[in-house]
Amino acid sequence: MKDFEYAAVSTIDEAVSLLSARGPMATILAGGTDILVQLREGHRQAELVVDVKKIPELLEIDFQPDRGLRLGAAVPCYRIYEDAAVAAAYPGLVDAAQIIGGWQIQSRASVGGNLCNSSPAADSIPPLIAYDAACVIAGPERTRRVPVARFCTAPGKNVLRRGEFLVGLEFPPPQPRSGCRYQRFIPRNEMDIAVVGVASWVCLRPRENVIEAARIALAAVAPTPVLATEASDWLAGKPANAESFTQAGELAKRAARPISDIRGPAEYRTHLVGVLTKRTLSDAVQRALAP
Amino acid sequence: MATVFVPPQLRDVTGGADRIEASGATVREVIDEFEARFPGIAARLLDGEHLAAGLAVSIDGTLSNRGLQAAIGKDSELHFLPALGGG
Amino acid sequence: MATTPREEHTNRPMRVLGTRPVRHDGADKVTGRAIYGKDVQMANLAHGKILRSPHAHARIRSIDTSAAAKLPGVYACVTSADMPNLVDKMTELGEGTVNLAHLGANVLARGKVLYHGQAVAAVAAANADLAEEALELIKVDYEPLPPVTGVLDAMKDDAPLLHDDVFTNEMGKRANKPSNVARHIVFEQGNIERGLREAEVVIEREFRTATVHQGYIEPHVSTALWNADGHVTIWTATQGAFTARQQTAELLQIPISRVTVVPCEIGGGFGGKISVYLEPVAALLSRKCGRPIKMSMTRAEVFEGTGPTPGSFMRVKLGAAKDGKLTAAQAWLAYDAGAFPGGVIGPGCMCVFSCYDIPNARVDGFDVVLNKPKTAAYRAPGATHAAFACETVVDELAERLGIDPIELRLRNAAKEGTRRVDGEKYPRIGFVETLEAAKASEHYQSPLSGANRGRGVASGFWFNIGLKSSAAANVNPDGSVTLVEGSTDIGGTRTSVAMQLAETLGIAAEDVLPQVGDTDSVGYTDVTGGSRVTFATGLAAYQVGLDILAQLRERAASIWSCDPEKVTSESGVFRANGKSMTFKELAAKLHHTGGAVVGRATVDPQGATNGFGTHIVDVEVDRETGKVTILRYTAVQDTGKAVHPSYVEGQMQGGAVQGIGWALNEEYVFDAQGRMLNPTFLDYRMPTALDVPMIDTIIVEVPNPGHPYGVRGVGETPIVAPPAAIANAIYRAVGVRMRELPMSPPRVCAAILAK
Amino acid sequence: MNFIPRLRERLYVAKKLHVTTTVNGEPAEFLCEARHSLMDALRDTLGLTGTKEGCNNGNCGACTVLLNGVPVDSCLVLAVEAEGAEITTVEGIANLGHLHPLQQCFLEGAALQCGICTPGFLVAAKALLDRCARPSEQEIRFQLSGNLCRCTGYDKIVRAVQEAANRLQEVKR
Repeated sequence: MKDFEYAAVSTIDEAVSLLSARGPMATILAGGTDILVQLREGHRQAELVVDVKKIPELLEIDFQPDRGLRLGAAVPCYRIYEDAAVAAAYPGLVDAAQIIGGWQIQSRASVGGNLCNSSPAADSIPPLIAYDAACVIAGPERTRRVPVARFCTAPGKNVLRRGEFLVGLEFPPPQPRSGCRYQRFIPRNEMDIAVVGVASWVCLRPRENVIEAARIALAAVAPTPVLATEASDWLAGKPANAESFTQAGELAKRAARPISDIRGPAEYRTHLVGVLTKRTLSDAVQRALAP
Repeated sequence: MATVFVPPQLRDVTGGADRIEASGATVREVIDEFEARFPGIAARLLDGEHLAAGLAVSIDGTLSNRGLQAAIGKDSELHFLPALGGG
Repeated sequence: MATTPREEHTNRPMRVLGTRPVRHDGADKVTGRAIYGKDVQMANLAHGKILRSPHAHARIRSIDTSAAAKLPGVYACVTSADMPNLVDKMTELGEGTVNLAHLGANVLARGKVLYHGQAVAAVAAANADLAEEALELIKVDYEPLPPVTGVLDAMKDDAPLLHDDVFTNEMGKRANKPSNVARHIVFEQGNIERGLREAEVVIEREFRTATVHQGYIEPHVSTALWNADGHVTIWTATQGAFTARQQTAELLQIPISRVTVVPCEIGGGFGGKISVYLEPVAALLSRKCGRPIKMSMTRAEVFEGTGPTPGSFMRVKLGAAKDGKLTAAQAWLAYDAGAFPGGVIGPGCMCVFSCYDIPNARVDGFDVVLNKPKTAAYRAPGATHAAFACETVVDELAERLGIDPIELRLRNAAKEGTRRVDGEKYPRIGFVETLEAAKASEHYQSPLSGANRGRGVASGFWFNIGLKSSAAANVNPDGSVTLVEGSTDIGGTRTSVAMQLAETLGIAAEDVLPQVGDTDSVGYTDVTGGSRVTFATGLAAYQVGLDILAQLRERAASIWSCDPEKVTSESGVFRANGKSMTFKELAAKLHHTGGAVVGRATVDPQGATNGFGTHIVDVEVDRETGKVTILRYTAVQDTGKAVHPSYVEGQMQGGAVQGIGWALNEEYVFDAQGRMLNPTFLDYRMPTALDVPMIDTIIVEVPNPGHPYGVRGVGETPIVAPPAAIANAIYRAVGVRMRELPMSPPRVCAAILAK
Repeated sequence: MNFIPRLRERLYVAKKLHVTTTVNGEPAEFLCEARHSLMDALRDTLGLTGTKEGCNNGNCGACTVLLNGVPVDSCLVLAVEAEGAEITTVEGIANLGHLHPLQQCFLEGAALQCGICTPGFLVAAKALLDRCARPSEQEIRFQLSGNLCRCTGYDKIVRAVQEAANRLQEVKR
């Protein structure tokens, strides 16, 4: 690995000014589980590594039932699932946080880092999209907010500009009779990259077994994680039953534009979108109905 | 007499015979004895002073580690087999 | 030293064998104190790194290391030009004859590169980071050539040719033009045409298996010091210190007396740490710069630059009469050898039908070179492929004939006196016993319910190789015995060897203090492999014990002033004329009766036998995704006398899980240019703890008549049956026959959808 | 003969960073380059070679250590990040020469063969038992899935962790 400079900053402003000054040759270090591998294997070059884990805002978990969740970008995965209130309110997020790598990885890796790595196969991005979470981005000019669904632009690429970095994620407050589920398909049972990942969020009508609104997000089937808009919209007003879930799965497949690679052939991935959409919708409805 | 099993691919030299009796007391002696009867067979089994690469000799069901020096009993069975390694 | 079966040993109750003492090296290994290859440190140490080929097949026009050599902190650069040119030199390496030119080119390429990741040059520098930087400064001018990575593709007449000095060898008959087919093997028994005519049912199927890796967790690592006196010492991770010494000495053309190999603790091998890779290179670098050089591979280098096991194409045809008796068997096996000839097709051919008594059979086998890393042994090398093919067809026969699959195997099982297709006759073996134990097992007897679930059975066979082992031991005044043996300890063999000495001497396992010697401190000992250590080095320990007992009886006789012939020794007590002394009491008197007692032995046993196992597996298949979950697993094996049952179980469990990995997910994925796309533990998917259930074991102990305690080798057989057992279970779960490994989710899913 | 290489070496020396940390309860200091991992520093600088390298990219768990009580792959932590942290390695699991029940159970239960993955398993299993006194078989398998073992098939490792959990409970009672 080529040597680099290391700076541990303690304020957002410090980070912004370093990043502005060094541009593309500076990189953020949160959990480091992606970035260190990429630097070591030469997939990424950096002259300066900016450790943001000493910035208080980046390590914050602030959940209020009426205002939602504010999740610092560097909060490691294990703190999410060990937080009982957050785990109860956002189980779809926990689904992802507890399967990103093994335990050792979850001790370091953050959802924010997973998002900024912008892999099409990132496990945490589909639930973020399904929950309609927004990115809080600090930069030289102002702090801006971008919906997660619009954050990634291509494999490994996102909307962050020179000097900008992700401070945190904002989740809307949980709605009554709503539920979310993330599942991925991998050949092993752990320690794998998603062949396909699907997060389904549903909100049911009061006292009716009918879907009021749904958001289905897919990973590993396009250059970025995507919202399956057609399937999501179609579900509104449909009964929450197996037939609807299967049909939604068929529609979700249309949002998939997968490639064939070492993790799976394209047609298999499309097939899995249908399977996982059906399964996650069913689980999400169960969660919506759970007391 | 010991019995030597002739591998199918060597039977072109032995006139089709698949088992041949031999009186040699070592593998070396047996091969010399065969060479007299079936000229050319030694060249097929040997690389200079060794058994050919990848070849081993089995006597009475056990692969011998002693190559051409291996002793052969009166009623022994002798096979020429691929050499084995192990994991 | 011939060994005859000794009834008095096999029949008397054993006090040490069969117990489960804590291994002697245990405390070091759970506290982090054990020194593995990478833990070696010494003054003035420099670090070496290897430049590897970016092409799967190319001619090397030139290598220019001058810019690298000029980088401050770089001490030395080497290429194959620094090694002796060993044209067509063959050498005997204990496990067989090796072409030194090929071995040398696999260590540092000469003239051509034949696989992506092949070593081309090396540098030594002040630290590993700097060595890596220096590699970037080496200029290699390649002329790329078309690669071939499929075994059938490589056999075609118009395939790119790897070597102009490899000609198809058919039992000593050499073809007249070069070929990628290095060898064609034929075995024949009875009359195959007649056998097929007699069959009621004939089934013929084709099978494919992917290249897989041994997957040991410790990457290769070696440290070499070429001293000012010309002596080379190498600290290394190897399965055989003596073979590492010999390979290094032959490749560098120096006398073995100038090379000492110190085997470090070794983090797994499974056959992959027998061939040398780093040792000669580290030695050359050290010679050039006068410092000790440490070299270690990255995980990607391990995958790309060391020997995996072959990929294969196989065709198997079986014929059986109505009662299930096999009448004919035919196999056509093509295994790749990787870039250089000498793969594992031989044992593959010998193993394909080795479980059964078949009157008419023919096997054709092909050793094929192609542009992949040179293959190495991997646990029962060649047998797992063949068993996957044969045992799947056996299962299909059982189904077609309406016979229970274990029953069908029992009707055809090889026994003492059965001739294998290669002509060899079995001694006393325990295959039938494993089948009977499997059939009677609670697992097999209990019903399996639930949708998409199925139970599969398969059997597996592997040889035990004997080979040579040495050991020596000192009796200490406190009654303990220090044992030095030559087998590097991959999985607890210090203890299984020490236990045999303890049993022989009649003392506790804990009173034997075993250590593995380096090549200067113990007699010649072959590799740790071929399921041989507990058998052969154990036999050496037994002989050491006999030697010590004989000497101790003389000492006792001198104390009691009687004839040594009159002294008996049993269970650690010496007796004569009504007097007795324990081993400990006698040991305390050694200094006053003539000094130390040192026992020694070297063995070259002929009594190695064969290992048979039968595995039962229950799976559940997710019909929608094709993913297979292992619900329950039982491994049954004839282990001979189980010396340390916990470690015998451990071998069976570990082998079964490696087999599960091979069956379900492990594979090298190559692109069209012959580059491996998945050289990481992330994408080369070995089983995690979450992917397997507990592995139940049933140990069947049919004593080996060729060992005084009835010991057989255990380690390799357990990997042979799993892929076939799982394929058979998948069929019974969802009705699809999988004939290609791995049976990964996309493949199983496609098969289900195609049905 | 050595003069010129030495000179070159001195020219090459990279800028080093000073790190103050706590390892196995003892204060420790070391110098490192920014690119060096915690695994490098523990093994090469502090001589704690019990922490093993299997893959150097976070996929095998052989280098697991506790960083402020949570298990991490030390190959994916920069050495400089250890500043002010508390680190536990396999060398710190035994107490004053007495093996931890996990170590004892690994030995008695033959839960290791080659032993290269053992330090990582012990550290991860200790973190598990520190949090969860009675993990189920499934929980053990899940939490240890970041640690690869190629020898044992995991059976005896899982059983050893279960047995250690039992013994730790008995001690508490």
